[in-house]
Order: sequence, then C-alpha cells, then structure tokens
Amino acid sequence: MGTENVPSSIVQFAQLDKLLNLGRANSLWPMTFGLACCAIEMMCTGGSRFDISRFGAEVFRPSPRQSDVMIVAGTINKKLEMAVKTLYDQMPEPKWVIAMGNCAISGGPFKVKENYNVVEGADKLFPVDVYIPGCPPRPEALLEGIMTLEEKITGKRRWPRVHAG
Amino acid sequence: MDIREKTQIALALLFPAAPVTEVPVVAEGPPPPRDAGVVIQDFPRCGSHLDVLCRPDQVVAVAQIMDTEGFFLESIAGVDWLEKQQLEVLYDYNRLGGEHCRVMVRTLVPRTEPVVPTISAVFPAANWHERETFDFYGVHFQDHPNLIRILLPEDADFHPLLKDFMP
Amino acid sequence: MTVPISLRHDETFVLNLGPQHPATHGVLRVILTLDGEYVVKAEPVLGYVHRMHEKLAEGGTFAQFMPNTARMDYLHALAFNHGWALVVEKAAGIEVPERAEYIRVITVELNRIASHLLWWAAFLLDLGGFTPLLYAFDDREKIIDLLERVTGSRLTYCYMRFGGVYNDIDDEFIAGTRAFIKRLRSRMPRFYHDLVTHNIILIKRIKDIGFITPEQCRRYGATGPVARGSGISYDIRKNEPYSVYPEFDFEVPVFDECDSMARYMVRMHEMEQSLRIIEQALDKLPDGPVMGKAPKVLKPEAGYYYSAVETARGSLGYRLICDGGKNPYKLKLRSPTFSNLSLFGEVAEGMLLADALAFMGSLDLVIPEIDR
Amino acid sequence: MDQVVLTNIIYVTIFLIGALLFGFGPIIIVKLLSPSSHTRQSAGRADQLIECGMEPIGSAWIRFGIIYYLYALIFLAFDVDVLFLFPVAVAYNSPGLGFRDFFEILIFVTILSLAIVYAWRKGVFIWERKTYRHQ
Repeated sequence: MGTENVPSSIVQFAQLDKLLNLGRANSLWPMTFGLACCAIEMMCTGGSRFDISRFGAEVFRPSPRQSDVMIVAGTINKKLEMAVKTLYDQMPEPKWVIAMGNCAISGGPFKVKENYNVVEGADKLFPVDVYIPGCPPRPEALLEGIMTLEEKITGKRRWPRVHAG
Repeated sequence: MDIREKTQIALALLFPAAPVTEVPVVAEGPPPPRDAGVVIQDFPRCGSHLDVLCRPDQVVAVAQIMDTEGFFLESIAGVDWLEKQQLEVLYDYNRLGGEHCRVMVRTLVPRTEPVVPTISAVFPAANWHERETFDFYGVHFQDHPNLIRILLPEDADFHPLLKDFMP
Repeated sequence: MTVPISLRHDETFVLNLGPQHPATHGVLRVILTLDGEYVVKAEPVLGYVHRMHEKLAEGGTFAQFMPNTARMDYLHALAFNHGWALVVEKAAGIEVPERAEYIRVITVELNRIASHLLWWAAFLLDLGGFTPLLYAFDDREKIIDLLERVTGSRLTYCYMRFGGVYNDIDDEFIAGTRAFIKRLRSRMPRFYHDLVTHNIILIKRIKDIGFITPEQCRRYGATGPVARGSGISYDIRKNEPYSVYPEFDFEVPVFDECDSMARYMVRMHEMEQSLRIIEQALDKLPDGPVMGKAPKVLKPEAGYYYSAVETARGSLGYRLICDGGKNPYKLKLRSPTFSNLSLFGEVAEGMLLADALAFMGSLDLVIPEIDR
Repeated sequence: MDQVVLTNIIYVTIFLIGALLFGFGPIIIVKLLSPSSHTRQSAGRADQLIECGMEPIGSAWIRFGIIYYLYALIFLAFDVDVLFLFPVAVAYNSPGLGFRDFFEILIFVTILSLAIVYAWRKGVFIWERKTYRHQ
C-alpha cells in the first residue's frame, strides 16, 4: 500500500480506506511539472491518441495544493532543487512521485564526470514511488507507470499486464 | 561595392599600417599569434567572411562600426587557451536580411585578469551574452549594467567551462 | 503612448512567474514587478534547466555530441542534428551524397511542421483554448509516426551522421508523407484557420499586442518568425542557402505588422511552405547511397568554423573551434530563443499581465534551448 | 403555539442545522481523516505560499490602483439590485402584477445601471498600455 509511511490520522477505517484508495488510484491528479523533453511526451499522453484520461489522470493541476501525484518529467538541476523540494512539501498527503525519464531516475545522459549542475535522480530529494525509464519514455510507458502506481495504491492490478514477446 | 569590402575598409581604419596578411594555417594546436588586423576568410570553408583580431580596448569601437554598418550581434563566445594562458572573447556579427556577410571579431586577454569593456550600450543583445561568458569563463566586462551569473546558481563560485575546471 | 508614470515604492509588488508555471512552457522564471494588472518591469531568470551541453561537447568526440543536440531543442531536433552535421562536415571536409541531402531536407521540414503544430497547440492553451491542442496533436502524431519509421525515436532524434543519414527512407515512408501532405492541406483551412485564426477571441487577444520594431529585432538579435513578423525578410534557407535548399522554390512569409498576430500568421504560412518543400523534395528525390565516406575518428583541421541553420524558432549557429584533436576544443551554440527572449523585458513593459503572457506565447520559447 | 407555526419553526431549524453542518462539516472531517502530526517533508516548506516553487518576494499588501475599487463598487450596485429583484421574481406571475409594475422595475434597474455609465465616463473600462519612468 502506498500510504503506509504516511503518519496515521485520528480516525482509522479498514474497509473505508480500501474504498478511498480505490477512488484515489483512479483519479490521480498530476501536477503540471514538465521540465524538459519528457514534458512533451507527457503532453502527447494527454493528447487524444494515448489519452491519459482513460485512467482518470488527465486533470493536470498547476498548483501543488490540488495535485496528488508529481510526475517529475525532466532534469532537476541545482538551481531548481529548492523549488522542487518546496513543491513536494506543498503537496497535501497522500502524495506520490513518478520519476519519468532517465534524468529524473539517475541524471540520465548528464551523469558524467564533468557534471557540475545536475541532481542525479529525483530520489535524492524525496521518496519516489514509480520509475519510468526512457529518454524520453514513450507515452505507453507513462501509462504503464500510472498503472503501476494504481497497483501500488490499491494492491491489485486492474489492467492485464502485457508481456513482451 | 558590396557590403564585405565596405565593412572591411571601415574596420581597417582601426588598425593603422597593418597589412592584410594571409594567416598560416596550422593543423594542430591553438592558432598562431598574429598582429591585430582584418583577414578575409573563404566563407564555404569556415563560415565567416571576415576575421578581425583586435585589442580589448578596441572592442567598443568595432561594435560601433558594426552598428553603423547595420550588422546585428549574433553571439559572444569565450575560449580558454590554457597553454598560452590566454582567454579569448569571440564576437559574431551577421546581417539581418539583405546581402549576406558574417564577421568574427576576436580579442585576447590574459587569463589572470580577463577584463573586456562591455558593448551592451551599443547592442543590448550583448547584455545576456556577456553575462553568460562571465558565468562560464569569469571574463569581467567593465561597466556592464548588472554583471551577475545568468545560467548557474547565483552562489556558484566556479567557472565551469575553463579547461582546468573539474567538479 | 501615455505620459510616463513614476510609481512610489509601495505601489508595486513583485510576482514570480516562476519555474513551475503552465505558461512558461518549461522552467523559465520571470520576476514581474506589477502595478495592479500592469507589468512595470519583467526580468527573465534563466538557468533552471541548464544541462552543461557545452561542457559535454568538450568532453566527448564529435559523434558523441549528436544525441545532445536533440536534447536542446527537442521540438525541432532534426534541425539541430543538421546544424551539427553541417559544421563538422565543413570542418572535416566530408562529402554528403545527393540522396542524403534530400532526405535531410524532407525530415527537417517534417519536424518543422511538427514543431509549429506543438507551438500552435501550446499557444492556444495559454490563451485558454483546449480543443486546438487535440487537433494539432492528432496531426503531429501522424508526423511522429512517419519520422519514427525512419529515425527510430519519437522526439529526440539522432538520425544524421557525418556524411549522410543513418537509415534510408522506403516507399511506405514516401507514400505516408504524400498522404500526410494531402491530409494536412485539407484540414488546414477548416480546423486551423476557420476554427482559430478567424476566431474573434484570438484576434482580440493577440492583435496589436507585443510590438517589436525591426530596429529592436536588430539590436537584440531576434531572428526567425519573431523577426519575420516585424517585416525583416531573413530566413537562412534563403539568405545563406545551405544543403539543397536552393533547388526548391518557396517563399519566406513576412508580415510587417510587428505584433503577435503577425508572428502567428508567419508560422501558419511557414507550415504551408514546408509542405511545398517536402512535395518538391519527394518529386526530385534522386537514387544512390545514403551514407558517404567518413573516417571513423574525425580529426578536423584546427581553426574557427561556424554554420547557421534555420530552425522553427530562428537562426541556430554552431561556433566550433577545433585544435586538431578528436574532441571539439570549444563549441558555442547560438540558440535563437536566447536572443528572442532577451527583448521580452523591454517589450513587455507597460503591458497588461494577460497580454504579456500572450506575447510570451507568440515568441515560441523552448527553455532547454535557452539554458543549454 | 398552534401546529402550523411549530412545524415551520422545525423546518427552519433543520434547515439551519443543515447549513451549519454543510459549513463546518468538511473542516471536522478533514481534522479527523488528515494525518495528525505532519506530512512528508523534504525542505520543511509545507506552509509557504504557492508561488511557482519560489520564495515570495516582498508583500502584496500595497496601495492598489483606485480602478479596481470602482469595479467592486459596480458589482456592489448590481448585487443590491438583484437582492431587490428577488421578491419581484417570486411575485412575477401573480395576476396583480400589471404593466405598470413592470415599468417600475425597469426604471429601478436603469437608475442602478447609471453606476456603469458613471464608471464608463471615468475611464474605468479603458485599459491602455502605460509607460513607466524608472527612478
């Protein structure tokens, strides 16, 4: 379950939490957080061909207060580090982070010995829930990432898993 | 008389008694030292028509000539010649429309105290380009309106594109 | 122009049009000093997605820098590949076969249309219209499928090699491109011009907004559709012809109203011109090899080289300095949006905030290309 | 206190309690369900104002232009106008309402819309581009 490291609330429901998680998983509101090339693939996923709204995640909220998941799509560099951390803090619980693209996973093509300005991976700043490799990852990969996050939240996978080959 | 000769004559006024010499082409290493002056280059080979080498204090004069001739400042680049302990600031001028002519103006400054006068008064485009050259090479542009870093975080204390920089 | 107003200190407040903002198409931060709805001073702050491309260029060989070029301006990545291939071929003196030149032009022009379509979608998203994004992305996906067949990737292409291109185009690509040309031509008047261009809301929002005089363009070095919207007929494909562009006849759309509507119309007409170029290139496509003879390890002669290429946003220049080694000694990328944005501060002063954002949308910014 | 008055009072109190619940209900639910101690932090900036991830510069408590105040006045004029039109709307289709009453309402609305004419003359609706002199 994705919310076990969230501090407990006064009132605890067992069954109601399952229902709440089902609702949360199927209406993830991502925060518009396009940094670089992966942002264009995120927009293509929002387009009508790959259609992220089939998973209820097409409402891209600009403000962190109204978003559930932060899709880090692009490179975080040292000048943006504090802004990214601030945005993460300003998001209300329960919140999740999808690291989209190699730059957000590990600095990607900029993880070289001359690297003086790129933060090598979003997980250096805050806990990341789903990693989507690719540079940029295809829109289908982003959809798979959202399905994986749904599985992490609700505990079961609603969509059939497609095995390559 | 097309624009290239006109510019070349206008620029040659700055360098008294400097014959227009052919630069010996060197296949290896940094360019050979040569005195200030205007050299004609063949455009298909190296992409610019005129190559002007001038002293740092003549940079503003060259910029004013370019301004009157109707050029625009395309970019300012810094080069770090480590072996010769020199920093080079390279201005690219080009023409917007009309007859095509690209001029490359270069100045060499010692690496220890790289100071070049600013041309942002003549070309406002230079404001950002000079801030970027200061950001990457540490070339100090005299009386620039606000010479602070443009791409790196303000509190960075290194100049990354210098050859001897390694994080 | 009204009489200049001088404001006391406590009559303006500072607002961060910050890194994470839907209208900045990436991570550009503009510190706006506002007097109510009016912009008193706008100062863009860059560097939030600076990814050290020039330092990486000095670290790797010439061929290793090709993928980096696509990650600077990912909307028109093939033009960046083309520029890098041109400057290194100029430096090392490599010949490119005729067919490869034609394929380069076809793919670059397809990529230019895809870039203009995405600009059009994002610009109207800024102005509040969401439906155009669906139409534009529908067409753009067609182009991306075509280019994916040939180059293998959707966005950050690494398709060109020194001396030619990596993959030859087959008949299906040619048939697909012709079908796409017919399709976009049939959709252009209805979905793009009737739905949006003649829409009174769009005309009210961007007509007579954001005046850039030709003199300002020259002093700030603005090129591309921004300059062509202010009456300056400067297109590198026409003024400094490179590759096989002289063999196609196409006009350079120039509007001299100098406002955002003019820049909008320039890009819409440029899409039409690119379709014409692709059509002529497909008709004259010669046969022959696609990859010329190029040495494995390039050691170009020492010297200063420069090549300029026309991208969707303006003139992209590669200032390459070689010292005879196998790595570029110094590479400076003259990115067009860097200069186009530098005039934002001067033009946006005194504008309404909503108009300033519409004006920024008409500049067609791609931030990683500014920050490099 | 006969039957009818009593039921009316009951209806009003139920309605009042419903409104209060509707008002304070979410606050109570949030207090119960939200994490009690803290949310996950990376830089301890949970309660910083939202300004695109940046630290807000200066404060926004400045002396705004008078023009925005005039907009508020126009809104207020028409808000009160609507308030008075409510009873008219309720009694609109009752037989007693003749043309004379309709004209009275019309006159009432036109007098109030003079506020717009006043604002128009004062130039509230002109949003010209300004130029500033920087000290």
